[in-house]
Amino acid sequence: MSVFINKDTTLVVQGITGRDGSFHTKQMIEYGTRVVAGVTPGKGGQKFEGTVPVYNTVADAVQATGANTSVIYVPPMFAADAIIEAADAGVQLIVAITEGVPVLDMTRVYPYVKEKGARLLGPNCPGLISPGESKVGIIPGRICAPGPVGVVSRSGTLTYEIVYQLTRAGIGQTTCVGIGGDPINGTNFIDALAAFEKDPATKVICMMGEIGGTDEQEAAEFVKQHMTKPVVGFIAGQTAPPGRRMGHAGAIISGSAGTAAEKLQAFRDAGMGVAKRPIDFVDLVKARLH
Amino acid sequence: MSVFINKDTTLVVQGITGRDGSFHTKQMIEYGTRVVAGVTPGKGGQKFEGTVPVYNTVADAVQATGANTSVIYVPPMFAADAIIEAADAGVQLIVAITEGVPVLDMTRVYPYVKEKGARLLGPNCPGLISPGESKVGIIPGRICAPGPVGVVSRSGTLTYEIVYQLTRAGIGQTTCVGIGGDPINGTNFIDALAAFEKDPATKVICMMGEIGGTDEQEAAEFVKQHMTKPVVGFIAGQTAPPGRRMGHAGAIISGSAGTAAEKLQAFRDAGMGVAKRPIDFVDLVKARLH
Amino acid sequence: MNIHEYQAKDILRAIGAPIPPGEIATTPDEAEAIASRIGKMVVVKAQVHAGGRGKAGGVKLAKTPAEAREKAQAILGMQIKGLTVEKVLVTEAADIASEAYVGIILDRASKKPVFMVSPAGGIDIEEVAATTPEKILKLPIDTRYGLMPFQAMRLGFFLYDDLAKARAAAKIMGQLYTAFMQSGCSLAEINPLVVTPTGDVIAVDAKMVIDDNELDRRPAIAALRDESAEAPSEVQARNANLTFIKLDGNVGCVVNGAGLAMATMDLVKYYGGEPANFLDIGGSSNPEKVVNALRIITADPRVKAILFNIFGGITRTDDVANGIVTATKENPLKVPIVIRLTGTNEEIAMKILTENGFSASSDMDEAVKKAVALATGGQAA
Amino acid sequence: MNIHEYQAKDILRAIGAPIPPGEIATTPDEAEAIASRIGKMVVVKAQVHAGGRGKAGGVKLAKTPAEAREKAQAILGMQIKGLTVEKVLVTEAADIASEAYVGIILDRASKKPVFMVSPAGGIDIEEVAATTPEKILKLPIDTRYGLMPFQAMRLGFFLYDDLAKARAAAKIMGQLYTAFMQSGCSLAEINPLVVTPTGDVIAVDAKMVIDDNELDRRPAIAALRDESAEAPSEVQARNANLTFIKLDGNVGCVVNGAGLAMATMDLVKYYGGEPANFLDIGGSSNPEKVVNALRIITADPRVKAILFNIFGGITRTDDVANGIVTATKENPLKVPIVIRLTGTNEEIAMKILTENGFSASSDMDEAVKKAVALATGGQAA
Repeated sequence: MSVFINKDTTLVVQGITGRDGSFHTKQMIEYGTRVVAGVTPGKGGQKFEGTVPVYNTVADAVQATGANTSVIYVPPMFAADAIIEAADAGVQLIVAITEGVPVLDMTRVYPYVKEKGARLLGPNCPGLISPGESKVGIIPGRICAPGPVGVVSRSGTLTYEIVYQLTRAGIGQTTCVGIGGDPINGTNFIDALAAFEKDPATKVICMMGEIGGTDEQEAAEFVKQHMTKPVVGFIAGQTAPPGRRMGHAGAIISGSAGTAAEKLQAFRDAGMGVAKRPIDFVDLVKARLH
Repeated sequence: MSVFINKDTTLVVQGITGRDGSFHTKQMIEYGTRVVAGVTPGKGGQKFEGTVPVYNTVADAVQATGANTSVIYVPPMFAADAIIEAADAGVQLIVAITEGVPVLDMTRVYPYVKEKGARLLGPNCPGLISPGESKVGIIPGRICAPGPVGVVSRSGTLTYEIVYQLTRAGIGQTTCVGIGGDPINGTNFIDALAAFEKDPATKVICMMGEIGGTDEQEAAEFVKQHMTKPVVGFIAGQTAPPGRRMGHAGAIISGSAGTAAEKLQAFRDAGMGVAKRPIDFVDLVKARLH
Repeated sequence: MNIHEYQAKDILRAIGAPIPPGEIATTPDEAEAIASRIGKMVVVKAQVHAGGRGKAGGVKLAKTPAEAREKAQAILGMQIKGLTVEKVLVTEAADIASEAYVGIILDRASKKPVFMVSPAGGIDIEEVAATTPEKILKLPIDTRYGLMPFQAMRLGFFLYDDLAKARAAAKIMGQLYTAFMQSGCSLAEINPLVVTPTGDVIAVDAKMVIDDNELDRRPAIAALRDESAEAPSEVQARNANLTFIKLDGNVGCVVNGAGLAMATMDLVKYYGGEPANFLDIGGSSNPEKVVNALRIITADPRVKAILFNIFGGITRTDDVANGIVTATKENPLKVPIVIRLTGTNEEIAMKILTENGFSASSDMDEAVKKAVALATGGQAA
Repeated sequence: MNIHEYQAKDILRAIGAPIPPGEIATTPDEAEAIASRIGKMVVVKAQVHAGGRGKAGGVKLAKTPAEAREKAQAILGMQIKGLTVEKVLVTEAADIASEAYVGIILDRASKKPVFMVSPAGGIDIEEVAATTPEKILKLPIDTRYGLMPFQAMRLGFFLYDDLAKARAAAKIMGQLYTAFMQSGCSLAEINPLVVTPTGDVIAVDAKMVIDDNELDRRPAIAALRDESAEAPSEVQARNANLTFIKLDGNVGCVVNGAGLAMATMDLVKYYGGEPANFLDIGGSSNPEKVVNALRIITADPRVKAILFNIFGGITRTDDVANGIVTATKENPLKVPIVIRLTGTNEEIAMKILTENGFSASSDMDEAVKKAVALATGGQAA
């Protein structure tokens, strides 16, 4: 079992013939993801790698193949349009990998996707993987293994690090979800936690947050109120100075809001396990799996 | 009993100090409507007719008085903003009397009101009246009487004519609803029919349509599928030539669509009574009240 | 409000849409001069608010400036569907490899502007819709978002497989949408959208209908109104804030409210008469409106009886009564009048009318029957 | 990206916002000339990307052009929060009857731009928010609709009871919103918004922060960047497509990914060290990026050890290894380096490093511990 994607996920890749799109499409196919279509305007009728049909529009792709999920590798200035195009075509899950999407674009995209009843993951996210079933995005498949742990994170490589350490310690995952670090994104911690809570195969959840904003505090409150399964949390950026943006648009401490200390306290108040270092996840998860 | 408005309706009048607004506010108060607030920017703090407090914004008015309904008498170029302001302030029913609202404005207003979960009646409508309980808009109170008939109409004075003839014949009304004749309006026949179907006091429904569009055909289909109560229908514009706009933006026959003959046939197919003349409503309703 | 082809093209050209050069002429001399300036084969096109100009002989090719003069001479002054041609557009003739249809209409059902495009262009789109609906793509536009790039491309690809042509068409879709929104249209069309033998995509004909409610806030668009292209009685009515439509019968109708006006016409027909017009004096009447209404109706020699049907709500029936008295004093009526009044200030109205020698009833059916009888040769009771 | 007060004012002025006249000076002579042109009392204001300019002595009144020269002389070249003042704005001094605050910030929680206005202006709005939150109105704006007239009026009435002033303020709200959207802002402020003794409403100070992601499609805004107002190492990093923030420690960190970079810094601290910087080489690495990263880090004399932590996903670890080899050949390192690599092409990377005399581990904790030990006086293992 898993959340958001599984063996039945049928994927359309927007920007399939681009540099990133083609590279990761190959990786996804290799991993076993059912990539049923690609979209590149003007290349409709061609086949990607001789197998995946390419269409001019997402509407054409969905109509022809029934794809239920889309992954987006288009340049940042076109990403908002691509997300809306996917939602408009009736895709249920839209995974936007693209980094650098203007935040104001997202103020229009978010309500559009919501009105259409679709789920957006990202933008500026590594995507997600349900080990052994499907991978949508760029998370390296070889660092994952099937198992009972749900992972949700705002970071990319930090997620890899922790998943890698879990896998090395023999702890597999139901699904690893990278929600992305942008200020406005489609899926937040609570959405993922709620999905893991419902997934019978998930026994423990690992959640990696960052400084900035209040998403982690709200997630902790959600854990306290609604989660029966144990959650272990981590916050990156304990040493970050206030007022400076640490790479992600979201990772900024303004005033007293969004500090690591505040977030960790919220985790403790919610009865969550707290990992001080990435490696601590291993023991904390092990203790909760029994 | 009644639909949409009743004794508990508390009303804010947008444009209360204008020519139409002040005239009809007096009429509504005289009829017994609970007019709790008015809005005119810059006149906040004043009292209309020494009794109704005036506010600068609808938000202020609703916060201070808890008004649950708004009626709009502002000039056409400001009507869209006024409707959105009312929806934004949390008003549940918005009655827009204003005639001449640009249709493109309504393409933005309609989804806004819908997202807020409010009901809009109009624009370009006479409003509604639940005889003996409340009147919101401009329907003359003296032509109505309480009773078992629900009335819904696209026209203003035609509604008065038919209600007047019903009342003269001793047939009273639960609620008379003027949905307005504009191409994009907030409440359609089906919305009103569904409300009358649910209202236990309504025994028979009178529905006055016009040429143009397909709303009457869809309403007839709804009657066929979902209504247990008898409905009597009328279509104005049987003598209107195709392709010319008969006053209302909506009352235009284009191609073969929207003719009176087509609509009357839909009524007959739905098992509805058909009034050939306004006066025919009297006998048709009487027959269905027994 | 309808605007002319050349006006719609000016609006689109200002937004950057590719439109062959052309100018307007009101005389054959001007047409010749324009054709000389263009220096290529031209088309001379009648500018009237009517469809089917081509079939009526209002659109002609001209190879030389002299020929342009000759064609303009033939077209100017010609009648098309009852309208006199006062202006012609002289425009470069396009070479045509293929023709498509692009239109936007404000749609009641979806409550949105809807793009309609079809690779079967140059002909009547309603016919395409009826016979080969699969050749039309209908795409509703959420005006909160506007026409989004992916939608424009989807429309473009529906017309052309080729990326460059699809992109060019998508750009024109954006320009047409901008024109539609900026001008407050209820309809905007490019028909045909043409691909030239060299692969350019250009707009060869354009049409726009403006929502009358938009005119107050768009003075530049309102100024495009060409009253010479409309029936004089309707111009007069509009200037008097009346809604008036000329019909063929002999019972002149003056009513308040469009629905009641139509119902009154229907009742005239029901009782064996024929309405001479649709006339709505609107909600907030004043005596002056009634005077104007009577002036317009009595100008029609076919009118044999006049029927007033007024249900006073906002409309004060005493205003209407005063209007009738004033108008008939100025211009005594040559045909009988039947007055039905009820509602606001009904007693005052009745008194005014009685004192001035008019009778009035409060029953609609009775009044209509009487008016029909009078028009068909009976006598006033 | 931060822009200067004068640049923000230029943007607002172009939209029509009422802003007192002013010009920029880089020398005392220019300041005197501008003050002469203005011909009234002026304010000389340091243009640096730092708050608290007034407290730091960077804002001064001048009654005469000579005095303006004198104040400019004092302010130009002054250091404010580590930044040298290169420019001053010389602007007409406004008479102030009252001060209000108007701002728009892009808000994570509501996923919308949020207007914040307060009649308690001229001071730190965060303090107002903390102590008297009832004096702030927060109004989220749905960008699909834009700032609607009723919202602008509501904001205006929150500041002023008087209709004329509320209308004037509402107009300025609209202008600020337009500037915010057109410039791709994440923040735009007018503080203070001033009512003059004659009742005019004017913008006396303005601030805008641009979303870096907007710059690619807004070249005119991107051109407003003033590199002289930023730390040189950060300018250098940005030009190399690296995200770099200078800190106070001695362990230089080179990491891929912002989250992992922060976690690495945290781990340095956990093991008793202090990170010298945040540095994210980003997703799609190439050797050149690594060369630039090492150049920036080694320029800091406080750095005593360098720590690479690379988790190869999109990033190819062999690219990173090649970058290390190239960079250290060009500029041999004066401090020890600890390399942690894992993921994509790990084996190739390890081979490259070993062949060039470097060692590397694949364990993060081990690498961090070693780097901390080296920085605090230990030896490379």
